[in-house]
Amino acid sequence: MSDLLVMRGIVKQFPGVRALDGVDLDVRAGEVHCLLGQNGAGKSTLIKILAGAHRPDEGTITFGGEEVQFANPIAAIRSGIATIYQELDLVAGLSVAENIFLGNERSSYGFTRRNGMNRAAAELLARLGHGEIRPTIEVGRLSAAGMQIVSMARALSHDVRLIVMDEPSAALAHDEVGNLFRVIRDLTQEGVAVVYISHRLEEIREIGDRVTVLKDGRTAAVGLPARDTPTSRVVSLMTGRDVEYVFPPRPAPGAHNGRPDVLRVEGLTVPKHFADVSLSVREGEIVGLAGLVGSGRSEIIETVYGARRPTAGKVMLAGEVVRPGSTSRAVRLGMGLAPEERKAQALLMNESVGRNITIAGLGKYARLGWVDRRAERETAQRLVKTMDIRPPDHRRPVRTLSGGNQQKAVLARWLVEGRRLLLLDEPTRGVDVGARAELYAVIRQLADEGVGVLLVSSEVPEVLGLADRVLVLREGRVIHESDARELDEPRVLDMIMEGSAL
Amino acid sequence: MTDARAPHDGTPDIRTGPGRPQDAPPVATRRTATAASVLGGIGQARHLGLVVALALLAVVGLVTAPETFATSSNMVSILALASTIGVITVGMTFVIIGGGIDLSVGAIMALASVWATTLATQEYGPVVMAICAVLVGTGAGLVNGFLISYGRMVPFIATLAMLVAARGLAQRMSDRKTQLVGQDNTAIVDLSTTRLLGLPLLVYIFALVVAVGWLVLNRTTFGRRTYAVGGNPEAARLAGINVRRHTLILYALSGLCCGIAAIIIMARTTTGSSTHGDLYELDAIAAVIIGGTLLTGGRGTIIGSILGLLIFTLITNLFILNGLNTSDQLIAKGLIIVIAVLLQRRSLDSRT
Amino acid sequence: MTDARAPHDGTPDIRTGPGRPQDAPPVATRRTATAASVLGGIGQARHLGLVVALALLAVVGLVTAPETFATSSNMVSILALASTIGVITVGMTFVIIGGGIDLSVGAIMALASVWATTLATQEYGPVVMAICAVLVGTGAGLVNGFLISYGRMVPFIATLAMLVAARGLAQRMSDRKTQLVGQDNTAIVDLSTTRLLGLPLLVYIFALVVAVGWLVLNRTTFGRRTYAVGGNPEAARLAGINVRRHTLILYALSGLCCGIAAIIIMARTTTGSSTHGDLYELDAIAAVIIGGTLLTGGRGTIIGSILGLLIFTLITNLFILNGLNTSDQLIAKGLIIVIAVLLQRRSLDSRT
Amino acid sequence: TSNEPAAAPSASAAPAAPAAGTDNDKPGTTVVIGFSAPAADHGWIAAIAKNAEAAAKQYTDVEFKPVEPTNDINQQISAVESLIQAKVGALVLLPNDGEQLNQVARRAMDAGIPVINLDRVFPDKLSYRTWIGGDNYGMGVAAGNYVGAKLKEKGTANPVILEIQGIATLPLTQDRSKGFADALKTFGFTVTAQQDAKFTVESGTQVASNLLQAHKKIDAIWNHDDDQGIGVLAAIKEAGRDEFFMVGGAGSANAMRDIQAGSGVLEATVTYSPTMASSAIKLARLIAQGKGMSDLVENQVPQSITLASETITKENAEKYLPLGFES
Ligand SMILES: Nc1ncnc2c1ncn2[C@@H]1O[C@H](COP(=O)(O)OP(=O)(O)OP(=O)(O)O)[C@@H](O)[C@H]1O
Ligand SMILES: Nc1ncnc2c1ncn2[C@@H]1O[C@H](COP(=O)(O)OP(=O)(O)OP(=O)(O)O)[C@@H](O)[C@H]1O
Ligand SMILES: [Mg+2]
Ligand SMILES: [Mg+2]
Repeated sequence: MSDLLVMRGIVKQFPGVRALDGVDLDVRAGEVHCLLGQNGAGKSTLIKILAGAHRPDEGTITFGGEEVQFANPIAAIRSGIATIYQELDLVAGLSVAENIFLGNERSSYGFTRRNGMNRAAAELLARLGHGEIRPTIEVGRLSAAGMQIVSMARALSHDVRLIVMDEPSAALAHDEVGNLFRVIRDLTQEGVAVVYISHRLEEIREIGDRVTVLKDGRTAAVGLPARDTPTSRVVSLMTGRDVEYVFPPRPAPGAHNGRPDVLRVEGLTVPKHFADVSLSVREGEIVGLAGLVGSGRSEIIETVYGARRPTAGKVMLAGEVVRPGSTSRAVRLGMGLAPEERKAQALLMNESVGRNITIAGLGKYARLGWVDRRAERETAQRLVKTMDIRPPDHRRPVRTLSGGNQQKAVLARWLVEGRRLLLLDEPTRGVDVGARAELYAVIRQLADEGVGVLLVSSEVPEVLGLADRVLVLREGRVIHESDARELDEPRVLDMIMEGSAL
Repeated sequence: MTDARAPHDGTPDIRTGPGRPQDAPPVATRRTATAASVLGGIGQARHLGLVVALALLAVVGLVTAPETFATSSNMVSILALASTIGVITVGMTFVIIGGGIDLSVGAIMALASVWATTLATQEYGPVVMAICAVLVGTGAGLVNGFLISYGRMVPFIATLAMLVAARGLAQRMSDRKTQLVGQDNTAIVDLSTTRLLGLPLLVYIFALVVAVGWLVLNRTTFGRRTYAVGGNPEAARLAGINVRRHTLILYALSGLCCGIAAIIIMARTTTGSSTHGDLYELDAIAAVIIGGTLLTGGRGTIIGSILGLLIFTLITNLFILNGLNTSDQLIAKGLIIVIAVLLQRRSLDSRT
Repeated sequence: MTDARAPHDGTPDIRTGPGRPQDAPPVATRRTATAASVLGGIGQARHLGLVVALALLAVVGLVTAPETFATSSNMVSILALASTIGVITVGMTFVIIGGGIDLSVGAIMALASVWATTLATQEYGPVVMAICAVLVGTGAGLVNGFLISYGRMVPFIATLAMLVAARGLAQRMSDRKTQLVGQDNTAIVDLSTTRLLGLPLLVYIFALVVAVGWLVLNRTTFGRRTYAVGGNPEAARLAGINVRRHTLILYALSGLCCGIAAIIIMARTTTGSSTHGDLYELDAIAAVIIGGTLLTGGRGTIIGSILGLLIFTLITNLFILNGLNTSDQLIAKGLIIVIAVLLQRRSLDSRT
Repeated sequence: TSNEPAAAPSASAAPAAPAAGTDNDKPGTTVVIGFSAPAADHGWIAAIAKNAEAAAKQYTDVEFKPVEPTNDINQQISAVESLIQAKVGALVLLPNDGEQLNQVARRAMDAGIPVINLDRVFPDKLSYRTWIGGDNYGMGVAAGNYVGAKLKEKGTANPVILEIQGIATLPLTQDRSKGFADALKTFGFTVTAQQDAKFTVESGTQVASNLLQAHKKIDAIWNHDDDQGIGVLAAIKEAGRDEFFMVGGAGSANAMRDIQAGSGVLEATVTYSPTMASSAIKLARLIAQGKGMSDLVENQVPQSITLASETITKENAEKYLPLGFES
């Protein structure tokens, strides 16, 4: 079988960074080709070149047997390559159908054929298993998962031979991922090739056919069989060392008994999101919240943080009642929140990595409002190193960082002294395997220093492996609470989905 | 700059970002207003606040000036007054939804009116005068568009430069005189004096521009893409839209509207003058924004802009009917704007 | 609305989104530029275009008006002219970096000048007059801030309402008359007539405001948070910044600057009047934006704004010295703005 | 050059330039005359600027140095400062606001530069050498007298009299209104409604069309300014109203032609002639050269000259037409 896509010697130089340095990629028709690599390895850059969004400095692309040069995205789309980008690229003010067909509208004499488009959009969405999303609804009103599905529908709306997906599962929960895989299988059946990027290796094993590994802008391995290559080998190809997907050791069960509560939440309710949630986090303890997308985990921690107002219930930090409604008070009391959507909720895109890190604790480097810039700079430098942010330069604009490295900058923000409680919402979203292990170690170390951690993650193994205690949520209510060691993944999934384990 | 940037400390919803209404339910949603928004009708909920504000003003009119306010001639007069800025507002709505701003509208209108009323142009009769106005407007708009899309200038600065230069050019051409529409070209003035079904012709021009603008914005690919270009230019580019060309056309469109407005102002004042349209840019932008269009682009409606404009026009009308002096007019106008906006906010909030 | 929204079809950088100038200079150079920006020196690269434009204008001045341009008294006159809007521009820079806009600056200045020159106020002497001006300005700014941060009004509309209302109030208070600074209060006027080292005192006030503004913006937590609030208000809020209170303070600050500007204008004109500061808002915003501040917030410098303002002032001065007629002045001004901006773009581009 | 005989006034020169011919017009020492006025965004002020320039051009011994006209007082101050620095021989100043520019004018006088104050007067007599200007109060009186007499004649009781002002915040507007009201009072009438229209055609149209709605029956309108009057007349025509008569102000050629034709509601206008600018330049030259006005006995130019406001009606329009400015 001849290759559908052949990329050879692709070089892309960004000012100051050689993002790609001679990358090769071969993709066959009808296969799921996985692209792996650490954060900043150049995966997104490579597929943007393929999509015509970037122009390569060197290298050739052969698609369907012909050498091609995509001057712009439309050229790539016309040749049959559709792309789902890592950062969502939808227009909030347009309807679902309009987004799906943006740039490719069905029209007669310039007038859009809205009925035709809505019908076609409904079909596409149904094919993706989301017939409940109405094509006429404004995209801005959808959740992140909904938007991801619209992005997918958009890729499918073209007559394509190759679909590129850049971390499509990052915003999806377990059941959604299953759905996604079903669609991918359907596509490959029809002979469409899929390039799939993800940091979740178990997904690769489940859906992938072959794997290409990138490291520091070079191809580290080509065409490895996805199912048979041992994880350790993939990881060492990616990182250049042997990192195991391990969690740091945690204290013995009951080690936290008797330590004072950092956080006590009683009967907290936000209508339509969650009701009557009570929980506590002790000093030095990591408490995990498991649940489906939409089970209200994010809302809970945001409410604890004071970013939302509850209609009932109270939040106590170290015995003191926290008055709701002010995030600045929460920060002063020693809380920290790493929110779910880094771009919308956390990052100051215009600013440097360093300033992004220090913004929350600015008061720490200031006297009477006067910033001590040396202290600030030193902290930034230290945290960039601790979190292994690459490139390790705190003056770099945060927007030039790869997705995973941006995520690390968000977490670094709260690694300053004086935190008593950290609220982490999907802290490893988009972070590569190697970095994850380090991140887990950092979180555990914070806990060992006495910080309480409330952790939300859609990856059940992560919750089970990192947390001391786990709360399972369904439809806004806590349905189970136990020591993490007493649970395993199937059981948690069972509870999440059915509630039968109760 | 906009609603989206209005801080919302302590509001219950953490996720409310630009364009995200509070408490959007996961994946699917239950908002019914959305479907309506696609229809874009006057009666829809998003314009409720504006309609209420208009109604309140009308009530005030009925109470304070019972004999004069509700007369048909007063209504006609309000519409005729609104029609100049109205036409400009349509173009401005496009530009602002497309993520830009046009400060030069008043100046372009003045230039077009002056050019169309030069003796040389007037020789060719009213049709050529009208065409001239439209061409001058469109041409100036194209220059704006080029500077912004291909010269990559900030719209605020590029159109400010155009404002200054167009007024200067208008003054040069007219030698700072007010140029009367000649005896042979009264067809232009007839637009204002001739009535059809009780309405001056220029009101029909206004209505036509609004209707066409609405159709283009809501029913054509060009219109829909304007939202994309303004709301997320990067996404628009990745979707294969030629963002630069689109932007260019948006400014040309705004210029075209200024040209049409120039015809109307010539009809109403029987003159072309470099002083026409002073500060129209502020009025038009204010109308657009009060009508719910985001200054950051990507969202907005023509109906909203027109309602916003009618509120402004009605306020002035009421003041004069009641013989308020200018100072009091200004104070009252400031208060009314605040109240109208707070009203609209309230009506939006209570839709939850 | 801004650079960021200018379309960039075909530019190679996919990550350019709102708030990112698409000519984002390459990382390496940017690094040094960033370091320099911390220094905020006039000579730094990001302001190079502005400095070049200023230098070119100076050369034009030297060539066209050799005897008059380079005199120290002409320089003093330029600085004195710049100081009124200059002070306002400092406040405006804060507001715009913080993601807002303030259209009411000129009107607030007028109101403050009128309030400070009422007979009742004048009885208490010059110090009370100055305090009165500052308090009125700050108060009006607070009202703006409240409407925007707690009333969640769009800044454009809230400050437009303030513009209208403050002018109305100023007219009422002054009965539309020009109010002279009384014989007993010439201390105010002395700010303009007394010189220290050859410069009128009001130039020192201007310099002081700029210096303090620069320090606050670059060296204090308040300034740093202003960038965060403007760049991503939601992220700022989640990082523990009280975005509402911060926004409130920003507008109060702008109002405060208007109050100080009122003192300067009283000194220069020896009067308080409701007509003072007409259209200052446009001049101030234009200066800020030409100085490189994004209208969408989150980016900008005080030095840039002041350089932008000096360019405008210098243009006017050159015109005066050369006795151009108005129309030509306007045309030339439009062209110069375009050229200055394109120059600046070029200087940014070529820094690669 | 300067020793050539004075050029005869060209045909295109200011309409008001009276025939040269006195000794005073013989070239003397060269005088640089600085000139500053508000922005020429209005027919009357444009005529002022043009008349000044035209008058200056008549003299080979005058170097005319106008500065950027502006409506911003702050800029006008700087402009005048630059003229003082340039050490001009005389300054002709039409301030945006006499009170606000007073200080700078005073500085010019202190620096030995004679200031010829045009129209809007400085409050401080030490700030100018000579004032020449129109009579705003008198203009209001003239309009009031015409309106009053006409209505008396018709026997209208409780007439509806409207007044459309120019820029409301200018002292000259307030003077005009006061004169108008005072004159009407002598007939036992008052102004029914008053609005201001910014001196532009367009706002003239807007204000008038609203006023016409507010008053279903009108007896007389006084519009302060013939330039904005074009707009007012357009609005009247649009509304199809003609039950009243209108009096204009300033005396534009256009208005005079309308009056002459007698076809519309405009029956009269009261003058406020921009020819004063031509005279101001002449006075500036004389003062700088130390000459007097040769028709007067005095050796020096008088301290103040007030133009009379004349009433132009159908009968005398012919005579005034050459003095009317093209708006
Ligand atoms: N526009 C840009 N300007 C400068 N540097 C860039 C730009 N875009 C990407 N880079 C750099 O190129 C390198 C590759 O980034 P890329 O986004 O391709 O990584 P990735 O493999 O997708 O990582 P992740 O898994 O974190 O998404 C990174 O070092 C990044 O900082
Ligand atoms: N106001 C909102 N507007 C848009 N989307 C929202 C809003 N609130 C929640 N969502 C989206 O709805 C989904 C479910 O939200 P919620 O926070 O309740 O679930 P969760 O259990 O935290 O799930 P996850 O862990 O995936 O965030 C998320 O994908 C979130 O992005
Ligand atoms: Mg990536
Ligand atoms: Mg969540």
